[in-house]
Amino acid sequence: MKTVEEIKAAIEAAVPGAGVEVMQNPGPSGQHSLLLKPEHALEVAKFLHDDAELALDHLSNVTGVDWPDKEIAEKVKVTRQVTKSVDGVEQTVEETVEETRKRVEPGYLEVVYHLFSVAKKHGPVVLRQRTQNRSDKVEVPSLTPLWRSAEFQEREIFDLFGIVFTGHPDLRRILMWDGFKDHPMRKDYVEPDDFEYEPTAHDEVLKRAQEHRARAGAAVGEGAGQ
Amino acid sequence: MIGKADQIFVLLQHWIMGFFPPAWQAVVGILLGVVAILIVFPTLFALSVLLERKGLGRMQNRYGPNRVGPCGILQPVADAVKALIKEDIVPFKADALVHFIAPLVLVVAVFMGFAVLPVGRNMVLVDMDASLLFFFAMGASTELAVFMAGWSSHNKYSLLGAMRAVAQMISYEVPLLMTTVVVVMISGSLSLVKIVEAQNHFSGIFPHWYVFTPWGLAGFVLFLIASMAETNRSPFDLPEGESEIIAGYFTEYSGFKFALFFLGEYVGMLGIAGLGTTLFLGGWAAPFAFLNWVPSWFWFFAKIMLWICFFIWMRGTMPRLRQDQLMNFAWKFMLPMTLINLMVAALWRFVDEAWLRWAVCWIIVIGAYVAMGRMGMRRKRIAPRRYRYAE
Amino acid sequence: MLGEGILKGLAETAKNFAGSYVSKERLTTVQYPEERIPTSESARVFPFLVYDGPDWEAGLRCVACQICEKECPPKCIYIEKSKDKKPDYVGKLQIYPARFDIDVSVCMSCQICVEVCPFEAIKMDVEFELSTDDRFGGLLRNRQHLAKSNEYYHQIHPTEASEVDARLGEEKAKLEAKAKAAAAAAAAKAAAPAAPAAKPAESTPKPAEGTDKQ
Amino acid sequence: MTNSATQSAINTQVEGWNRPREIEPDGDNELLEVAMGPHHPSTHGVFRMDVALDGERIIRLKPVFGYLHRNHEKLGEGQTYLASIPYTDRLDYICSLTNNWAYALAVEKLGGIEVPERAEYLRVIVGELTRVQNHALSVGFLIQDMGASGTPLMYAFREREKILDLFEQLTGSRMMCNYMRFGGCRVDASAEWLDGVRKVVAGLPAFADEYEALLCTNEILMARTQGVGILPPELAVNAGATGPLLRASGVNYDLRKVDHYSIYDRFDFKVPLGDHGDVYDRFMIRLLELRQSIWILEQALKDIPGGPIMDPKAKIRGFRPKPGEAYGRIEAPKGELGFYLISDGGPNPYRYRVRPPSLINLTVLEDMCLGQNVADVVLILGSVDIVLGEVDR
Repeated sequence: MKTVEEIKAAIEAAVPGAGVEVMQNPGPSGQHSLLLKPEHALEVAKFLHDDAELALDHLSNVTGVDWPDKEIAEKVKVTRQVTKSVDGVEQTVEETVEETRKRVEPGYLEVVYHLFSVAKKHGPVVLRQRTQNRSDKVEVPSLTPLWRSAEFQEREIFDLFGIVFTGHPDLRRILMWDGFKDHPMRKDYVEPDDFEYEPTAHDEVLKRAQEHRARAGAAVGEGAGQ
Repeated sequence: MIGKADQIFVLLQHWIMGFFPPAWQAVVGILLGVVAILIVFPTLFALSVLLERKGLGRMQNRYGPNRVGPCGILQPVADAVKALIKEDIVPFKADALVHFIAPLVLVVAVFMGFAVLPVGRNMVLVDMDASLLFFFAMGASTELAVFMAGWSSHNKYSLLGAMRAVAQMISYEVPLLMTTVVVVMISGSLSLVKIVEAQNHFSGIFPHWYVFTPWGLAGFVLFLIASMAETNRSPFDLPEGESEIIAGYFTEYSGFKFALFFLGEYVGMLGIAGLGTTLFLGGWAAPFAFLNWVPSWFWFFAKIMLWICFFIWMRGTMPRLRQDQLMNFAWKFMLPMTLINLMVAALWRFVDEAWLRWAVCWIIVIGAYVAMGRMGMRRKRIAPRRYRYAE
Repeated sequence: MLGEGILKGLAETAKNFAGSYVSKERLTTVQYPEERIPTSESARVFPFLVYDGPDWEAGLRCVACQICEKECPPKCIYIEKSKDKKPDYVGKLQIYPARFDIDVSVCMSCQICVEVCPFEAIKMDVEFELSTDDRFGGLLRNRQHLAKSNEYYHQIHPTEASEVDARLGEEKAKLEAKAKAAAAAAAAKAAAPAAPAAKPAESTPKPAEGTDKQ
Repeated sequence: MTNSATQSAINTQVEGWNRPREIEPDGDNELLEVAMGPHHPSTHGVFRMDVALDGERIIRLKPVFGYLHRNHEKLGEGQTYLASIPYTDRLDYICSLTNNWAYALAVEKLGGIEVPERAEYLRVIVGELTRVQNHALSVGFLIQDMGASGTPLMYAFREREKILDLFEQLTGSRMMCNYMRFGGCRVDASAEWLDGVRKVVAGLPAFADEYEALLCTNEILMARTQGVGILPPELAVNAGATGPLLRASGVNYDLRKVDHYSIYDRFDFKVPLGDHGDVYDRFMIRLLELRQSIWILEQALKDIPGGPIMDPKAKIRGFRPKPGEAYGRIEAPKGELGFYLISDGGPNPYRYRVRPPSLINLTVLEDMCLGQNVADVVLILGSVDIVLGEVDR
């Protein structure tokens, strides 16, 4: 089994301009991954599938991961000129101040593929694809044409994360019903208040339940009024 | 005394008839017979349901029903009460009239068959010359009821079930009839009473039932299989195959109508068991000469129940066939076998040398069975397999 | 030959039919309400609170540390801490649960509360016949319902309970030794004038880790 | 080569199993559209197949999931690592112990935790017992779907009862065992318990014999299952089928042999393989695997060492692994069960993903069913061996 770097080299030899990046995994499992560029993803995947040495014919797992917009607060040392009166004399002094600056690192959605080889009995090779952002550019190429096992799993990711897989033969919701609007697995998903909470011992839940019931009661009242 | 026990029901009937003016006596006699049938066979139905549930339970290492009454013997009563007090649901889109009469047609048709079954010495409601024919005519009309039920329910599963049922029952009627033809050939009568009479004599202590002859045994086995298919019993219970099409043609029936279907099915089973007993197992004749003192009706019912027990045993063991296999089996195995059996019976009739006809007939029957079984299995490439292992 | 397998199968069912009358091995059914299998020692159904001594309210081991509440996967435990302290069974002043509710309609019997409890205060019961016709109230068990004596605990989980008792006894002995030492020290100090009275050792065993804010 | 060109090249290349999604009916027959499920007796739960029939032949089949969906993965992200373990029990509720195991394995990979030897042995013992009872049950349900009025199923339940009793004695619960922890197992097995296992294991071969006598050569069963629902090995691999489904197609891929996880290297066992890939092969492979599991159990029970059952360094409560990710998988009775965890250093997993074998094995359901009979569909579904708790999560 080749290391990730070797696989990267092999890919780059086979698919010129593939632009594969190695993503290091800092954890003890040591399962490093390869970040694919969407425009070359299918070619790279096809190479991995067909290459005699790798022969990654078993796509075990396809996962979506949501990385929301991150607000990063960092302390930056800023040097600026300040006019101060020192000893009664106005002077311009350079002063270094620490400032907290906030910047928003744009989030993205990620699809992770775990590939194994049934023929060679090795693996995993982890592939990643990223969308450009979390709202409008959420397309990545589907790998279902190469591995049928991605079919349901990509549908599931489409359903729960809202990633659109181009080239998927049958991209519909799979676990949620067709009329459902949101994508529940996203980190910013808010549960709709559409079910009745059972009054448990918890005050918080109890409060939500009471609120819900009050709302539901009001709705029923309105309905009755009409 | 022995004769009295044997004829007790006949004497009872005559005694009651004696209370009426002679012009009415015939009608009263018939009515009494009808009432007797309407009491006895539903009771046997209850008994066989109980037997089935307990027997299946034991085969599956369970107790079966044992809560209602001592050892659960009142379970059928509880079932009946439950069926009666259940809500009767008719699907909104169903053809209400047909939906309503289908179970009635079924029950009436299956009870009609008993009119010609001799349940004991001198105990037959209508002693018809062509009683065998009458029985089959009545049995065939159950298909109508089944199809009515499936069609009127307006349910896709019901429709599938009804289609399956009709196809299956019509297909298996052919071998069923053909197997009875051998009996008619040998006994020379279509009357069930005469057929029983023909079997009711003994060599030493052993009876002359038709099942003890080569053609009779083959006919018996074929009749058994065909009767299972005809009554939709496992392994031929496709029309109600609950794992495939929910409950087949009575998917949309509930409450008492469902109970009627249930009754119809079991009474039909009892009827066909009665016919088989009459044709091959000597009807009400005792199994041994020294047992002649036991009333004849006892033997008849004992044999029926034995037959039912066998049905239950089969049900506890067998998975279900598929529709195309069922049809193949009917037309490519059952029918040729019955035809061969006809030839064997003809041989039996016209060869006089006793040992020769025994030997020849056995050889033909067994040879045909083995050859056809082999051929069928090989054509479908059905065989046990061996498996390889990877280290 | 055609029919061979069927005959074999029929023989097998016949064997089982007969076997179910003679062998207990085959007929494993237990006629439940009349016949009961003794519950196994490690069986777990729903949690209960252990108390020592005769009075359940005074003897509750629980000190309302709320670890179980935090760790409970379906969040079926609700605890309110008391405002005051009261002496526990060894006479130490402790916070006690003013309210301790478990909603057994939510509880999934996973035993994680038992595992994380550092005070051996919550244990698994084997009582499973809790059916009620009141779906909400009837299955919400408060601390009075939940309190069961240590003897009861010994009855249902004898091995485990004696281990727990041994451990608690050890801890208690240690505490007492410590208290004694402290008392001795205090006495020594008391010999010197104006020494403060020996405080009762504040030695509730701390939970193993810091609490996780979720 | 541009992406779309690759796309079309790939499409033509794998058109073989990128399916005709529908087959042609005979003539211009009107099709009967039937929804099999969600409350159908043999969909093994709330599962629906939208079927178009020509007579009784399947023309089109669309599986519909989600009736039991409870967003298990989201629940896992809101829980600590410890609190997720009882939830994994509820995935495939027939084999909770292997679910525990797969999850524990993934967390161990994530946190770099070692498992003591005795704990590994205990895991193998309970894992193989789980496999035995799952295979017995799945075969029983398969025959039940074939219309056998419950007899084989009840025999399977009879044996399963003994195994569940063992689980109860060890873990306290019969089905929702919640037994394994990252770094070992929750409680130690007593010597009496191990004796109990030995006794039950000694009785299992007789059960397998009984099953074989009852079913394996039964003509009706052979006629129903042989040549039905054929899954070609190439398609099986490509569609990610795993477990007995894959091995019945003749592909030698058993994670116990491939991944060398736990201590399976120490046991001598073989992987039975089918040659036809039909329902009968799947049925027989399960029975043969059951026998292999018995053999593994016998070896494990002989060799089990003493010692601790938890890694002393493992922190169960308040476990915060370093940032990173791990994918751990085991050979669960239904196939490859994987857990994919991403940690951001917090007490809860950042991403918690289950790779459900049941769901992915269903990918090929459509291909196996097209052109078969209605009666075969329930059989093929039964032979895939799904549990809806895992399919819908």
